[in-house]
Amino acid sequence: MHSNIIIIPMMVALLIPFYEAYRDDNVWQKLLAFSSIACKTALITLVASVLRDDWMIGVVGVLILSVGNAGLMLLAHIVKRVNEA
Amino acid sequence: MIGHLILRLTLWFLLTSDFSLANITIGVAVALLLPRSYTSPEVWEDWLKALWKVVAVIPTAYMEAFEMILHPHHHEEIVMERVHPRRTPGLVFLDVFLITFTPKTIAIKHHKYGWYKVHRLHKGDDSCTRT
Amino acid sequence: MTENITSFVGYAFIALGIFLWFWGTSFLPRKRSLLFKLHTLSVSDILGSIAIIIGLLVKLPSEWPLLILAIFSLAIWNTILGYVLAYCSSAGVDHE
Amino acid sequence: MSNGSFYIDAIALLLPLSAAMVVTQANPYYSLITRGILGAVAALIYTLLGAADVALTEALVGTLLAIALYAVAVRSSLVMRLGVLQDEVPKNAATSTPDHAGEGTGNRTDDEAIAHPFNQLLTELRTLFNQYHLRVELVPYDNPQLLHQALLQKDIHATCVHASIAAAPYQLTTRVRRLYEILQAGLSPDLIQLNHVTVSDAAASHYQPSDIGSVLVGEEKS
Repeated sequence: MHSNIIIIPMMVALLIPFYEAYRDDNVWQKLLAFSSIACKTALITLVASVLRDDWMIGVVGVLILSVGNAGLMLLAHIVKRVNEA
Repeated sequence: MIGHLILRLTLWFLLTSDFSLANITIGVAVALLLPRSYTSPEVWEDWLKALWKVVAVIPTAYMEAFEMILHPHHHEEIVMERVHPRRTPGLVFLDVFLITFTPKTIAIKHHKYGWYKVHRLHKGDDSCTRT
Repeated sequence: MTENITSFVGYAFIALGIFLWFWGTSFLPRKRSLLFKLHTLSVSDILGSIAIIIGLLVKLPSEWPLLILAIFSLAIWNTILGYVLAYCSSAGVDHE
Repeated sequence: MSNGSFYIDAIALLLPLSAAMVVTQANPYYSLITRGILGAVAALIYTLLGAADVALTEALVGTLLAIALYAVAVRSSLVMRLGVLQDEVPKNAATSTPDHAGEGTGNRTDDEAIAHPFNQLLTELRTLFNQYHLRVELVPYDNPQLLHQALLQKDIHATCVHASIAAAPYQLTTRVRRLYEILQAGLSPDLIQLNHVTVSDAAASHYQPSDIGSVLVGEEKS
């Protein structure tokens, strides 16, 4: 299994939105970086589960994928309401 | 009604991938017990057409992605796009999905009677000089 | 022989997906409008991720139910998230 | 995990990094978003280390629930409730209270509405409190008695009424010392006249309309 060959580039790609979340001072840009990080971490989880042949981790990865997005939508709506008021 | 049941059971079996009697019982029970909202009966033809569109949009999305990679798209514009006016929320959802799934267009707002506010990228003039 | 070919195809899909990840995410730290970044992020986070999952599916078909479910939830949730972010961020800008 | 796990060590470094980002953010909303990032990274590390149950708990409770609860808490606590009299407020200023938010915002571009002194004051207040991440929320009352009672019962943080004798057009009374200091530093005295009243806890809980005089322990004029 050459799992490192796949996972290490994915982790390097994960660093880009991390830098953006640290640097940018706009709420929406930060939220965008967060959405990118949420998607990428869930995908790394999924890849790791498949490479290790571990079903339970895979289920957790899929759940994190959907839960993270649901939380993001909630947050986006709250930020929108705050900006309006 | 039956569509809801099929969708929930599909999700359940994909998640567990276990066809023992106990698991099937649990899945059917949960699918029946979860609350559902009443929706007006949708036209099957529309649904089939929409499903076909979902399948057809995947290659289009990849094509657009490669166009964006090969020729930089610098110009952004907001256009109003008219989609076939259908009222059911499920089909509105599908329209929004189809517009947003392709990387060059993002639906921003849905107005009544099938109008969508769409943000679109297109090739800039300066990209011609670069290639 | 066929094992080699499927393995290669799987790696090719994964490499394509990772390339799309890097390409789409590389626009994130630049000074562009939010909607432009949403376009490029939809390339990386939806299409790139789907390509990676398809690559895994080709390489290791034993976990197909989970991966199919992952593709569904990825496509639907991320697309709708893009719409919600675009809608919410533009609602504060213009009131019309 | 057969072929080494050094990449897990590398990714584990992101955890203290994002945690440091959470605590160093001044803006509460930025810190909420960063909390989400921390949750995502934590869930990733837990799964890579093999703890699927912990990761699921982190994602569901630590990220989703915590963000939802904190967002509601931040939104409802970082607010200055400003009590005003119903008939002193121009109509279109009242539309920006939260009950009517989302509708009628187009009225604000009206020139006449902007020129109204109360709206000018409100804009000044909003820009001042934005630096402290506070929202200003208008709470209209029918008559001065109700307004005063609300201040004493700690329903609102400050009242704003027309000044009868002073040089400034409006008189703002607050019961919070910190708000008084911020307002004194940030607003010019010819725009508004500031008062500070001390409301004791006992008085707020056992308030009787007859003993207003005993409740006002100390009143200062600026």
